[in-house]
Amino acid sequence: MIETHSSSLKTDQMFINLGPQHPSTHGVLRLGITLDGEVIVKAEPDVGYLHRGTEKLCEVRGYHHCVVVTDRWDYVSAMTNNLVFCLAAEKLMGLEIPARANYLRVAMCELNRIASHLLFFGTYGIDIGAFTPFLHAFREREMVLDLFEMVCGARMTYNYIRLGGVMADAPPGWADKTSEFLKYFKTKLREYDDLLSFNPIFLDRTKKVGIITAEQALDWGLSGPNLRGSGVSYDVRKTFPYSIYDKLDFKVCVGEAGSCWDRYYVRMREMAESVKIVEQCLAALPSGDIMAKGVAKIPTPLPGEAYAHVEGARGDLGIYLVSDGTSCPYRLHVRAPSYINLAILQEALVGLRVADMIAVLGSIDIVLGEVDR
Amino acid sequence: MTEISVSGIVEIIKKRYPSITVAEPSLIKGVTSFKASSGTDYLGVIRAFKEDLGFEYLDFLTAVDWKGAVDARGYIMDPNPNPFLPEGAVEQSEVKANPNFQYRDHFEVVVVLSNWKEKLKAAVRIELTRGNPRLPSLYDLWKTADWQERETFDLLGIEFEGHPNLKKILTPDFIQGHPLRKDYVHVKDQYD
Amino acid sequence: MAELATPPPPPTPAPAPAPKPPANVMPPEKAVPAGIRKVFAKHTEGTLLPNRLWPTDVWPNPWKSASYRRGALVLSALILAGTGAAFFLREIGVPLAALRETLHRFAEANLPQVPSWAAEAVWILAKALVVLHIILFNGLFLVWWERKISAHMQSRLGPIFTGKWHGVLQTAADGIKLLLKEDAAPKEKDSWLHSLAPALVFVPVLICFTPVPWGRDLEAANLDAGVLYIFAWAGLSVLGIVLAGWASANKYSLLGGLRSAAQFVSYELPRSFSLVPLIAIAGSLSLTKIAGYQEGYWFGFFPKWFLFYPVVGQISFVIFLIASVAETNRTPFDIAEAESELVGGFHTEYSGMKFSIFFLTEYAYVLLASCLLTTFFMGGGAAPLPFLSVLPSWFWFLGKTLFFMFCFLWFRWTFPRFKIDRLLDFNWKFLLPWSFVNIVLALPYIYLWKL
Amino acid sequence: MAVRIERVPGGEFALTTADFFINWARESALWPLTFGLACCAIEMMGAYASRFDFDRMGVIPRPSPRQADVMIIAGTVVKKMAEPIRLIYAQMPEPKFVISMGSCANCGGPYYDSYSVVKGVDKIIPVDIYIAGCPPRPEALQFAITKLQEKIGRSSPTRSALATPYQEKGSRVW
Repeated sequence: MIETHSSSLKTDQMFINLGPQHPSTHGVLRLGITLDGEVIVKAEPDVGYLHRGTEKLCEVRGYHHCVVVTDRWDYVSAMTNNLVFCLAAEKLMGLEIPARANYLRVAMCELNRIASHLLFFGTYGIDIGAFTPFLHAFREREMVLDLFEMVCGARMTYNYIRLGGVMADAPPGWADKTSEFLKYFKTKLREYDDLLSFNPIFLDRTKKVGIITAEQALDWGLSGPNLRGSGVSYDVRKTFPYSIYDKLDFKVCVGEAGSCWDRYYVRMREMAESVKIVEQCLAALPSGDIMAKGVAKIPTPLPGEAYAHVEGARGDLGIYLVSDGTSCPYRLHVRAPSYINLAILQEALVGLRVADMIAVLGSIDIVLGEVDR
Repeated sequence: MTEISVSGIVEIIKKRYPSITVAEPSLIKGVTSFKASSGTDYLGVIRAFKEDLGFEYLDFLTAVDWKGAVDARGYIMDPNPNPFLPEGAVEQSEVKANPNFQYRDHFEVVVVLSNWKEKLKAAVRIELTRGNPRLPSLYDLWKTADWQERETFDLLGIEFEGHPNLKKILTPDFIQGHPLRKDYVHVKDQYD
Repeated sequence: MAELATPPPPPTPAPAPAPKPPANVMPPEKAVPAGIRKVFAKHTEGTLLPNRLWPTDVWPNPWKSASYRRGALVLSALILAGTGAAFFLREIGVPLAALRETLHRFAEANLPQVPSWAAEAVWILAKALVVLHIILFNGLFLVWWERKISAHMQSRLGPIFTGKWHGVLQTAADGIKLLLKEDAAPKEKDSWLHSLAPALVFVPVLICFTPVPWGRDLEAANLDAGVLYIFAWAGLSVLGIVLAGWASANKYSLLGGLRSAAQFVSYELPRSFSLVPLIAIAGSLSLTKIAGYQEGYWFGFFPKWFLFYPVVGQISFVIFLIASVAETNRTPFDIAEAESELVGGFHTEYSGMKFSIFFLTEYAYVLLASCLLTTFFMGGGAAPLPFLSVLPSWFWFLGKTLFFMFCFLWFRWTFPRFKIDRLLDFNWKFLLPWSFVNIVLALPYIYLWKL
Repeated sequence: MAVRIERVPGGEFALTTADFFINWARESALWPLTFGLACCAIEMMGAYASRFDFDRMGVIPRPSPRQADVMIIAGTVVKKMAEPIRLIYAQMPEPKFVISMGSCANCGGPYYDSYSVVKGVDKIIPVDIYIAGCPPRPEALQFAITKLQEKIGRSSPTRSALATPYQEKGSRVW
């Protein structure tokens, strides 16, 4: 790294330290960037500013307690985190989940995906310099959070999906309120397109910028909307269906060029798909139990290993769970999509300008809680 | 390769790498596990998976420390403080070893690969001695191995030979040791 | 149990049965006690969540809400009151001229020992003070207005508590607070330049207001080369911004300063060239004369504003507007202080009063740009229709200026931000060529119209 | 200075009036730093957004610490982040206030036994207001802002030595 001082007048590379406190790093990411003029020569993401050691903490917490910890990885879409841990633990314990619980789980996860993508939409607008979409997005996001509040009383860290089912049944009126929201939200999606997606300045800043080819994306192990934005049609919900996704009808949204705009627009279309999925879940919501019979208060599964992965809002979120027959997981590894997606910045940022860097960083859509765990 | 099934893969791998054993029953539920015995085998079999069998996606790479129950000194406080526990009640979770479980003095590196076309997953595992855990890096096969191996190095202390930039990534510089090892003991620093 | 409540179906098979509730039959909502229902009566109409106001419930017809109607009433009352006051005050340029005469006569008669220029000096000082206060109060008002407008565009309220009525005193509170803040700056700063920069930014904008005609006979000075004077001084501000970036010893500030230098220097050109047709047609560089030239009406009702000169006027207007937005450093051209990239740009390392001077300058430039737009393209104080000339010229000038200021705020909260290279491209490859073309297009006007 | 003014007839009144206006300005224009750490940061963003709209109270986030009055520690403070937080706090001009938002920032929260988490941000910087919750709702943050305003209202900037209501007695000073 080459440091220049303002006193010397050589043309030289300049090292810029972006973060950990910076308005557009979406948390506490630090990027060490070497600039030549305004062109990036080298980018080095430095993570770990939110490393809480949760994988180690899970080794001394019971299985029910671990669900609490999972909420705080990807805190923007905590439902999927709950789900993936429960899926892995249920695989270990061999639990059968009642149908109603499964439908509720999927509906919650998809609603959470909407909330998460809305947050992305808002913050990406801020990154590009448009402040208003952020507030429009949060207006709708608050409504989703209201729906969550109705079922589990929490706005962000839900702890709703539990081993063997869900914590509580949907309260009276929840289904109506949800369908009312979905109807309203579909009109809002068009409004977002008018407001930001097809704004000429926005297109100018994001189309043809930060292109990640399909080969690059696979090489760097990208997943989720980032991978689909590059034109690879891989969605865990379709390829390795879990829960009830094989019974639902939805499309996998795929981008074309792998530019920032493609990644952005994949997310926008995914929100429409999520709306469809929630509608189907609500229409087919069976009655019955919400909790499997015989879930122990202190679960002690037999020794074994399990790997479960789901399509989180940020990509292929997986949990590798090892049990040695005690009441705590012996080893828990999170395949954190944000962490793996973030690594590509080393390659994707080189040759771009400072303003483009923010566009690319925003379009990767990381959550630092998941990156650092 | 037109059609691949689980049994087909097992046959191919067995033919090409006789030293590789297939874990029976499968260690990870639903994922066929192949156990390699040496670093070259490990690299070779993963290369075969990627280049010949169409497993073009590295799901994750991690490691497990099979030493035994976790050392409570690795935590800053008693991990299980429960002052409200009534007399005679059982703790919700307690840190103790399972006497029936066979612990061993090894690390095990686990790599899970995916083949999306055939919707298959395979795991390659290799046991490493505790004294000097070294393994060839997968960076040449997948660049995503870069950060995953760095994480494994940081948290478990397994060294990957041929990795371009193997240094700490998540923990701060002043934290000594590798926290996810079962015998990790925390040294108090200025913030505790 | 909704099914139980409905009457049994008629014996004849109905073609379209009523939509069945979803399969999950749930117990009906518990009746809310009457007292609570009363409290939340406003919010519960048609909603299931008793204590939440959903946007779906609010937006369909805001006129149903009493507070909305009251707000509209207050707003129209305010506008009416302003109009009435203007009607009774008439042209204030005339009494002001009389006041100046009185001052001179008073000095001549009563104070023979003071030199003759002293009275004029006092008068000039008074004018300078008035202009300074216009800028200061403009800052106070515009920041508050911007916050309110942006808030209402984003379905929120904006400042509401400070100063009781819609947060009118919000900016005053901000100002007092900033005045009393510690002046924190990096250790490595170039302290002389660091302090000089805000002054260098602020003084030019103050000077720029000299030739602005606020109404008939209502300018601080009627300069013959007013247009050149304004552009010359406005160009000096960029020096302060570059210095601020340089002296802060911060790389973000430096980048912000350099970006803004590039932006200012390039947008000066189309901004000036877009005015060439106007100057040629009006035949003067004086702002008063330019405004005066646009008075009068075609066919007796259509205002002779430069904006309405076919083709040329509109091209000039668009170029000048865009360049003005760029000059004021606001979105979509706020790359110099791009929050998401450069934290605060050139003012990242400024705190307290120094920072607020930068802030004030930005809003003063908005006012200046609006004044210039009004003068050049909307006929200054000319009334839009002949019979409206009963209202004084300063009223119309103020109204048009407010309209343009609103446009500036509107742009800011609607558009994303340009990229620096695209911004310069846009200037050199689009705006500048078109401003040249526009000069050629104006030739017929100059030769035919003036005959 | 303040003592001398107090001796003048009416000086008390003048000082109190000045106190009132200064406190009023400081209360009504609390500009927090755009600085989020973890989950609480999302709730903090929600607090600035439409439904809760902190702009009503004159709270608008500023990206640069030089222009901020309040630092909201929204999230887990880990050891790697401790030094940057200290630096940012030092960069803020007086008078400055700190709101510790959420259990993690108060005491470590769910990570009370983690090797990598600072158990409470008050170990590294002085804190004015603590909010409980994991994460606290925006309403709780709003309550904290009101409490902070009350705290500022109690201070007497013209009489204190530094002319800033620095920290109450009992806060940890490092």
